[in-house]
Amino acid sequence: MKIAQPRQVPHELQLDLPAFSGPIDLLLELIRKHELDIFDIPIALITTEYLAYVDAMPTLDLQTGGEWLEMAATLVHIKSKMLLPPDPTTEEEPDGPDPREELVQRLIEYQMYKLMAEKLDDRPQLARDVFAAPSRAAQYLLDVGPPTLREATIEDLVKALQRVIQRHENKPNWVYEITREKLTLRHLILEIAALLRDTPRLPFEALFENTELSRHRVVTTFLALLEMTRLKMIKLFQARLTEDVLYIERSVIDIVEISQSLELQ
Amino acid sequence: MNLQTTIAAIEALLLATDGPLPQLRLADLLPDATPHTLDEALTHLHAHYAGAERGIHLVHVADALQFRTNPAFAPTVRAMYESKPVRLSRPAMETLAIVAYRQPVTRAQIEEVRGVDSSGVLRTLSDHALVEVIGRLDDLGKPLLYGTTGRFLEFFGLHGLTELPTLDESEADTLHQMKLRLDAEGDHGEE
Amino acid sequence: MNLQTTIAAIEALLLATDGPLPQLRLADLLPDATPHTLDEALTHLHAHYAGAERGIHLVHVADALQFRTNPAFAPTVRAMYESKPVRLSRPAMETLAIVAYRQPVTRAQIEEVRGVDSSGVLRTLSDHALVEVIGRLDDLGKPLLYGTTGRFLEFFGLHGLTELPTLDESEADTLHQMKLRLDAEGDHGEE
Repeated sequence: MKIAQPRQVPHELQLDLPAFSGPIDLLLELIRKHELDIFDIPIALITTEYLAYVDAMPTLDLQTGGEWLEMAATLVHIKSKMLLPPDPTTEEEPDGPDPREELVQRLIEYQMYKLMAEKLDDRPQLARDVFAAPSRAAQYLLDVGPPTLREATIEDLVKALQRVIQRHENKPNWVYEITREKLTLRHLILEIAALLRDTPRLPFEALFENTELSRHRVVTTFLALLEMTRLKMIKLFQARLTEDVLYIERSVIDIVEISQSLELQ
Repeated sequence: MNLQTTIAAIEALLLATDGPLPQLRLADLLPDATPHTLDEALTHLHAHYAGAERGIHLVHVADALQFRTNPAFAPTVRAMYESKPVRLSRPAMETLAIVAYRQPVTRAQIEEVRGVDSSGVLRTLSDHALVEVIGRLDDLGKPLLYGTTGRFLEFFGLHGLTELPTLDESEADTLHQMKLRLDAEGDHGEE
Repeated sequence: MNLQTTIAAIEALLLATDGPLPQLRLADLLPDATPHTLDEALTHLHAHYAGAERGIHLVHVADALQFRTNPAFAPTVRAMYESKPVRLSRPAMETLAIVAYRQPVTRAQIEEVRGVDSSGVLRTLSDHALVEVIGRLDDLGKPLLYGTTGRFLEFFGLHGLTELPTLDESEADTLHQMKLRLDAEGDHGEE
């Protein structure tokens, strides 16, 4: 099983930056290390050290380390502003706003939440420090049946699926090893098998209820039915009274299991 | 480890255990307690968690120990289970969605999609009779295949699985690709 | 229902419950106990399941009650589960703190404080049901607003958001001074 890496710090950087959760965190640490006054940060020193640190990162590109570079740019910008003599052509007063001010504000605010986070982390946490009795539901279910569920709609289910899908859309490393056509056939056989698991006999139309009807789907469904008939997994027949209804009947017990183990060439 | 601490430690273990806790395991988990202290602690606990005036009883199941509710309160406990509507958690809902749209599906396949261990949620879902084991995959280790139940249909007011809402094109496409990938892995064995 | 029986019944319910048991449910489930008896029973249980010499503690989380193991025995219980402690990563913890103390808060606001993209951590936190979308800001692009969940309270054993840890006096004082100074400098510039 794969555990997702926290995404905000790119994987490559994380190896080398275990201690810092971001550029602001690194700056705070540099300030602490040199016992600097946060209101009078020697910007040249900090910038040099920060850049050295960023430079030492094994792989840094704009994609993975954007924030680190952005902070570097900010520092360099502040440094250049402080080196420049006040521009006489502007209205700006000679003792205008300190270019470091915004940075200081961010550092202070971040520092505050960092402290809060530490305090929160000190509390006993469920499943880390304290444990509750595991669900004993199974013991009682025998007596009373499954617990009542609070109402959930089918939309909730779809939303849940959409969440999963959205997460997957960003996942780059998908492998396609098998042709689409072959899988579609297999997939449809499994779908039909799943339907037949609950209801041993289905009208043909049931296979298309609430699905997008496409030529490809219809054709593949027919192929699937033929394949399943050939393998004696299902029987096709028509009702005697209403002759226009085609029925599909399951002719094996473990239809899902059998379908799953199909080798389609 | 003194008697009082040993008693407390055993209490904690018995609360948190997932099933009857074998006495031998207890000794393993409390290496600092002497066999004598362990015996004394257990005697104390047996006397303490017993009788009509206690809601929790310490019972012996074969060579293992377990806290159980005092049978006298069974009706009250049953009432709690009967009436309390449980809300499915987000992870449970997501897992259920994967099972519904992708059945039959193995736990490994679910975990591949969700990226996290899903044994707990799957247990919850089968406790709620929303999913069940519907077979075994004919693959290495013969992993269990999960599918949805009749209660699932009932719960969501569906007449059949074909009534599951369809997704819009791009979603369906992503799902399809997920399936391709899972199927490909199913065919070639999972790591 | 007398006091002793009420105490025992609550014990049984708390052992069998599938999560924190809301106090209101307790009254429903024990209709024969007067409110006074219930109160007395709970006071007794709170005193009884507490302290270093007990392995089981009764805790109050978000208006509900739950038996939990005494934190002192965490290593022993973990050994039983053969599991490593589940730890929220530092970025997750920071993000969670920002959401908890500033809610409702948008992702952009969180990122402004943290200085890094926080979509991944936010997703992790909502996967763990610790934060959730609680609305949309009436602003350009209608960004989502995040807040903490009931599970968050449960996870940290908090009775309510008002119980969130606060900075101690010297910390708060230092930060306050820093802010004052910053404001002063912002107003008058530096010499």
